[in-house]
Amino acid sequence: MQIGFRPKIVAFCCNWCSYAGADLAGSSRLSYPADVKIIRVPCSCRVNPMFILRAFEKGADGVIMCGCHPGDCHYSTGNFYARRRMTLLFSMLDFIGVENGRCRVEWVSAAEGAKFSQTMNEFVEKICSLGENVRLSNLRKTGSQQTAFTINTEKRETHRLVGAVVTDASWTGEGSKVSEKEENGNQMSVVTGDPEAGQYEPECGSQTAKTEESLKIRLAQLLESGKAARVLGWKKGETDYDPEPAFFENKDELGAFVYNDFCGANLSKYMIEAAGLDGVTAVVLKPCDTYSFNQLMTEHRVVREKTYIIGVGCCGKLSISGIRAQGVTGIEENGIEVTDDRIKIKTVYGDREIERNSAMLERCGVCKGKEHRIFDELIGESRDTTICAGTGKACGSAAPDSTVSNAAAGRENSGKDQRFAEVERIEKLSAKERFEYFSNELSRCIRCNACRNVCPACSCIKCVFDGNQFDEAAKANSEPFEEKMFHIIRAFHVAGRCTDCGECSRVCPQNIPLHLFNRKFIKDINELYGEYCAGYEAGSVSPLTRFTMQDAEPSVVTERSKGC
Amino acid sequence: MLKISTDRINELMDAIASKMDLILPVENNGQVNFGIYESGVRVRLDALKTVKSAKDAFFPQSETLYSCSKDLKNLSVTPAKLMDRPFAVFGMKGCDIRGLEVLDRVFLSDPVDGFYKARRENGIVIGMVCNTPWESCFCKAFGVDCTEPGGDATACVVGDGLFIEANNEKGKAFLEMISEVLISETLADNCIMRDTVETVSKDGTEKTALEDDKEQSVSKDGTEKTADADDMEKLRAHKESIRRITEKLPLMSLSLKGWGTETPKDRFDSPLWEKLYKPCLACGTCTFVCPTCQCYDIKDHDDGDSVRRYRCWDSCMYSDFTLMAHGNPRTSQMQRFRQRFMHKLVYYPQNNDGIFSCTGCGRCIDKCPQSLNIVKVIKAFEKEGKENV
Amino acid sequence: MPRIGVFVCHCGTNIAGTIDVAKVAEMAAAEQGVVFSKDYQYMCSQTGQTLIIDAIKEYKLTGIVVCSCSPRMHETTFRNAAQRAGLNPYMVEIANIREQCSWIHKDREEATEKAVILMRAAVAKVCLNTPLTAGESGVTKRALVIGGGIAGIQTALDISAAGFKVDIVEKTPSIGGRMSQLDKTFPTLDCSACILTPKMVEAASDENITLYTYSEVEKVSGFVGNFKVDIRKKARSVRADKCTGCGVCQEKCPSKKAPSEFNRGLNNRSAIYTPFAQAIPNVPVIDRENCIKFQTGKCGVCSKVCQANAIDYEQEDEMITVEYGAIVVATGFDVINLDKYDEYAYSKSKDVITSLELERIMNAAGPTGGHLERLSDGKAPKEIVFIQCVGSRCADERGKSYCSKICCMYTAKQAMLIRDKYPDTNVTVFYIDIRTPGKNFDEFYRRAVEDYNVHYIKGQVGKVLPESSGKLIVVGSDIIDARHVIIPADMVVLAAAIEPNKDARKIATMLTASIDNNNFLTEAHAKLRPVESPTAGIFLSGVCQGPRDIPETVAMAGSAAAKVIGLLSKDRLKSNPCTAHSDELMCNGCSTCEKVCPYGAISYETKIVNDHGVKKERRVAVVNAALCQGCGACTVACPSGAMDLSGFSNRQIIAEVDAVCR
Amino acid sequence: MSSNIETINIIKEISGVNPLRCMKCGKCTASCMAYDEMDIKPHQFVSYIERGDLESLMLSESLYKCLGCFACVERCPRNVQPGKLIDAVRQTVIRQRGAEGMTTEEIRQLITQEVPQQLLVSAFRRNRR
Repeated sequence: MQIGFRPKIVAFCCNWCSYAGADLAGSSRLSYPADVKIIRVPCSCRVNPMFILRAFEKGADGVIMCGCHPGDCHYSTGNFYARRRMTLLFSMLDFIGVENGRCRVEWVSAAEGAKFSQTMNEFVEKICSLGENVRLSNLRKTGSQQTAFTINTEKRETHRLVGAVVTDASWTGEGSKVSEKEENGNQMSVVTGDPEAGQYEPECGSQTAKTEESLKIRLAQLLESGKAARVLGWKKGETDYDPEPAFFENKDELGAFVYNDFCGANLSKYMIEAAGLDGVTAVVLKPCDTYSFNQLMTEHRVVREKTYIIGVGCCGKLSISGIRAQGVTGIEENGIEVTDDRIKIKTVYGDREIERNSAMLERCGVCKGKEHRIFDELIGESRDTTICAGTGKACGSAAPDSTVSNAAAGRENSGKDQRFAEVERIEKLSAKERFEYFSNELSRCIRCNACRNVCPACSCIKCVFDGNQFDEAAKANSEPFEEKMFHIIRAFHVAGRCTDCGECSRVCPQNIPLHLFNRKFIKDINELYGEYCAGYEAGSVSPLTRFTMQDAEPSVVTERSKGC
Repeated sequence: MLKISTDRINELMDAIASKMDLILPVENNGQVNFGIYESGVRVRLDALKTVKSAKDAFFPQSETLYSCSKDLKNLSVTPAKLMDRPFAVFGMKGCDIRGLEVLDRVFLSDPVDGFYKARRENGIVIGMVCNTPWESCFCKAFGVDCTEPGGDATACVVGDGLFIEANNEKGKAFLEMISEVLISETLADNCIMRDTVETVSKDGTEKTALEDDKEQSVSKDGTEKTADADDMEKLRAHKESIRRITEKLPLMSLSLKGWGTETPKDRFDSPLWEKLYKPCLACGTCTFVCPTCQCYDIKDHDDGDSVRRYRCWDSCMYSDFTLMAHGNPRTSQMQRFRQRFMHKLVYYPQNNDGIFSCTGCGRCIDKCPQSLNIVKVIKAFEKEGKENV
Repeated sequence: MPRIGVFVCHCGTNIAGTIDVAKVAEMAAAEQGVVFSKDYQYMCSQTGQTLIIDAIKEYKLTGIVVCSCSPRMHETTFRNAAQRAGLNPYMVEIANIREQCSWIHKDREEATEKAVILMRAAVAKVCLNTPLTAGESGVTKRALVIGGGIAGIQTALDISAAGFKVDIVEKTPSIGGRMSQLDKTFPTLDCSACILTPKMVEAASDENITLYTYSEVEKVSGFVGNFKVDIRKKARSVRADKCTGCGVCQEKCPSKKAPSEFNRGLNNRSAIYTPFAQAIPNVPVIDRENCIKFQTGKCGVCSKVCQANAIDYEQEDEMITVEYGAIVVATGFDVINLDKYDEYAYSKSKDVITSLELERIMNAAGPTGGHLERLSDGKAPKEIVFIQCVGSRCADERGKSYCSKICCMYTAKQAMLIRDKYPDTNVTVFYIDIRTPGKNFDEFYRRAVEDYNVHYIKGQVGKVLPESSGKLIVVGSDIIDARHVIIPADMVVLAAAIEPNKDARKIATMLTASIDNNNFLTEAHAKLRPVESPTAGIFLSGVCQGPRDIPETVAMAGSAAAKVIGLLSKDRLKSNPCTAHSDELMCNGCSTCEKVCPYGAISYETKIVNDHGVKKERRVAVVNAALCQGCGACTVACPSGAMDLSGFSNRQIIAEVDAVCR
Repeated sequence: MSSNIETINIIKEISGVNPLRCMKCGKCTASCMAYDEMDIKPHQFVSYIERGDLESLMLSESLYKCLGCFACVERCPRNVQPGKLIDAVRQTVIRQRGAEGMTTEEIRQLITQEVPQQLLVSAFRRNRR
């Protein structure tokens, strides 16, 4: 505890019980340190996580929220919602490296003056022992602190170069030497496995081609018969790997329709716009896209009657950045040929062949299952694409390998449980390491809004970051408060609604593992409030808009982290 | 011409960094961006394309213009300090350097942008020859020769040697400065110093090499060693092989017929835009990775004790890009989408005697979430042109 | 540009004692937007308020900040002052520098620094305040009284006297409550039934009062002026309209083994019963657990003997929903459970009884017909020992920490009555302190000591040992004479502690009224608003709020009735203006907010929205300001930030957080 | 007198008794088995300690009459635990007398059949500290 350290502590007190408790502590002269400043709110449910993030970002060392005892709330249910929100928020703050003694929830009734003053004394003592808070404002170095160009004029000294300069000696011919592939835990959470992975069911490469054919015929019929006014699918791009979502209004336009292994885009979000057009829109949805459609239906953003859903089989989607990460460039026109477990690529620097799994999207490695949650008809088969983190082998078919190196992925069953392997790995790090990890990742962000605009759960007509309800309608990568917390606030907004479709990580130009935030919330919700998968069926109520009397107290976060 | 063996590059970087700030491609968790050279940094000179261009070095994403603070009643305004010290940007490829030239026409023409000008003057640009152009590159279509990037000096890695040759006075001064540091550190024995002054002409045509036949080579023991002929030959052959590769890349042969100064008047109202814009998410990735996008927004931020006015990149794709008092003239995403490509391919060339505002770096092709890009727009109009005529 | 006035109150020395108020005023002057700042001894005084009014007029202030005591105390005072000066009352913010600053910090410099920060936060918030006008909501001119004891009856009578309709909901088959079980009442010693029954009849015959006996409140929704209450009228199995109250069915009923709750289980009652003779309504109730007809289906004697054939076995519980403007809680009290007090052998010997059981024994309608006799062998007791504070003033979890207030008086009363009726009986009372405050109370106790020679021993009983002979050996101590007191008593009466009705917590949760750990309902303010609950529209009458005797209960009932009348006499009620509102430009219509609204105040409609010239049809949320109570749950659930709360808007709270963290 | 205050504070500390909690109800004395033999009653111990009158307590017979059955501790409504106070005063007396207390062998000889079980238990309990 640094001597002379005066913590800044913000206390949110609900107007009916805890504020009255604070007044009672006052009138009974029960003192507590002057570092605590109380902000009055109508109810504990009025405390928006953004206020707490703001307090931390503006330099608070500790934030405590007091409310009425569950069951005594003046508005009868306010504190139940607050309890769930705060538990999830504290868990997220702990996840990004804010020591978890720093925030606390305490239920204080109007008659408990003594308890109020005692709680405050304890809390200030705890914060003093924790010392100064790690400034959330540098969670994401933005604007002038941008690592890229802080030409700090003050200190100038030479730095020994630590990282080796990687140069590719051989320039011509068979392409550049690959810099060693470290496990970067996001785009490609898979270490390139050994080629002789176990055998799979039928040849999938040709599978997708067959599916494309039958899709084209069926869609043409739909347009011909007038059953659908338009069809939403993918259009062939310049190369094999850049199909773009597109609307097709008539048969010959369908000529450019394509369904290949690179159709990763989730088309559900376009259905919001399609709901406004007249006539039925036929849409081609992969299994994971149907979860998003269900969620949008729950929120009245799409119109089921004006949609005809074709559930298309999926064998796991690939991405060009996965291929590029392995040093494969200069790909010739239709130089990519995808087979079941290999990808053969003809490039100007010679032909390359890589493991199919190594170019597969991270989300497909932990696929939630190939079952379409909502559809009018199904076309094409799917194939289990779950990959066990660490072994790199497909879990579904490969025999469980006893020598699994990655202890975190100990459970060798389907990919579903692997989903949280990465989150668990990070949870095991120390608070400082976690903060550094996220500070490093998020500082690369160029605030291009791609993650927000692609996310089917982030479908607000006018996003809170574009309006000025909160503070600064800032735009690009700049100073104000919510810019720094952009990713965490966005994760909170979609908590309980995010279907983990993985689009945010797919589109991020800087390859930041944004899905980690959403998965952390999903993992917490599952552990604390019971298994819940947004979009599993339409009309399901998000865990953040319901409660039970026996919900866990927010202090569960502190106990839980003491364990590991 | 300075030649240094590739495993000595660390010392070279240290030499530059000892004198001035050095910005070069560094890797952070698999992503290569231009970053400050400091300890613990992984330098990746081999990476062809960084995610964001080096535009950031001269026109940062967010920059304080001035800040004003008030103690009790009197108000004080302190403008932000202009860049006053030299800094080096190492490893900019041909497309990025052409991007700087595009920006120069915007920021250095009257009224001159003081911040940008200070950075440009103090910044020393060391271009680098592309060794492995990607299939998404199409710089050749805009007359950019990736083997002759230009800049104050040009570096090229051939085999195990790194050749740096100065292109102008600034480049020469830079090389001399390096060689002094290298000699003082009695470093490279086979470090050859060669005086060649090349000028890079504006329209990107073949450079004229004014070669001074006096070759000096600086050897470890202080005596100068002549740059042997086969090094030069190896360099030339390497550049020739790169040019042959660019011929084979699919997009390099993109034709710009019907764009720039000879764009037909009705292109603005062409119905094709309606089809092209549909998948666009209005996210702004393309504008932020583009080396030539130059729009910015000015905002104020209350730091508590003082208010800072800063400018930050803005994206024409954002819904409130042209939000004005009465509202937003561009209400639909189609208008915004059209504006982006018309500005790159029509408006800018018409105002800047034909120079396109796109340099063909291909970053927007790589990074667009829904795979939309300028090449598809050009080809779509090209196809439509063929059908109608 | 906001023009803010800051007023720093000394509150005598309460604030000025620990905080340098002049410095706070001076720092306030330097704040952005503050054009006037002043400190004064008593801001809440008349002169203080005129100071505010003059400053508003003179400096044309657009908002004021008063750094003083808690807003829960004087927020309305300063708002009214602002209104009198023509400023919108909601442009006033209070910085609580007394309860939450000067009173809890010792170090002057530290407290001043905190006061400045709290002032800054209030100034930051008031700059963003928007003028609000309180909305209005109708008032249902009907009151509900929960509990039919003397408190409930008196409240109902006083309310109906003002011409308003009142409903009394009583759980037991008859009104009358605890008082109906008493024999005599202090200090006048008049018979409890004689003063209570006329009130019960008056209540029953009053056309404004409706009695729902043998009924319970199931659900309460709505808010002040517009409560909607579901009442369950439990099935009596007797047709009230037909029954003449002749009582034949009670005599003839073969099942007589049910313990009579009214007589505290001292004797039994029939399955079809009225609690006591003067029960109002005098309609019996069939207790289905003990009725042979309901248990085995054979009997049916009561329907045979009933000339008015009022018995109806098929009668079912009936649910009714009634709208009320105000609700009074009058749930009364009960004696605590004495099982844990084994030192007094209450559960071992029948002759160790509580005072309430003694009341029943002394009562003519009681189990012993008014004769004072031992329950074990029926003999007249010659030696009676009273033990005070059993379970009261006790810090461990067996009893209650508070003093039950009425035991000293009723023990003196019972002792006097026994000594008067049976002069040869010896009465001893072990006490800690005799607490008989107020008019004629101490004189009453002195009469018991001096005229009726009741032995008062200042000391406590350690143990009561029931002997085989039937005697109860009471072992106590007299700490005045330091004497070991051993009394072979015939009967021991325990003055047991009282606690609120068992259902008090359930009802408080239903009404969202706050309640303390002893299950007494918490009043809005201990000194200034003792009969109202902090929840608007809920009033407290009788022991449900704290131990008190009959005179105080009747007085409190009158006061609660006055408050209710004050409320019901208004046609329109000012409703809380700090309600939520949705910005239709940003609302996605995703109905997340509707799921978290406890009052169901949010509905959705599809309307044409003009967004800067672009007209589109969209589904948007609409908040019914009358129903909304301003809790703010919806504002946080709303992802797009469209929903905001006036008075505590997102920007205001963010401004406060910034000011506090600066 | 000053040494008195220290000893009293030590006694309060050993016994863990806060005499201020006593509401003078006398229940401890009422429950005391050895009431008649005691010259100073348990409730008086509490008020004597509070007044600081240690001498009369040290000389009182009650110290040795107290059985240590802790009935007073059990019955006290304010959780004052007077029994522990008596123990503490007795400890103070023993400590001042130096170490001429009985050795374990002498005690073993004294234990005969008639010695009440309760006395042994309370003796051992008291010397637990």
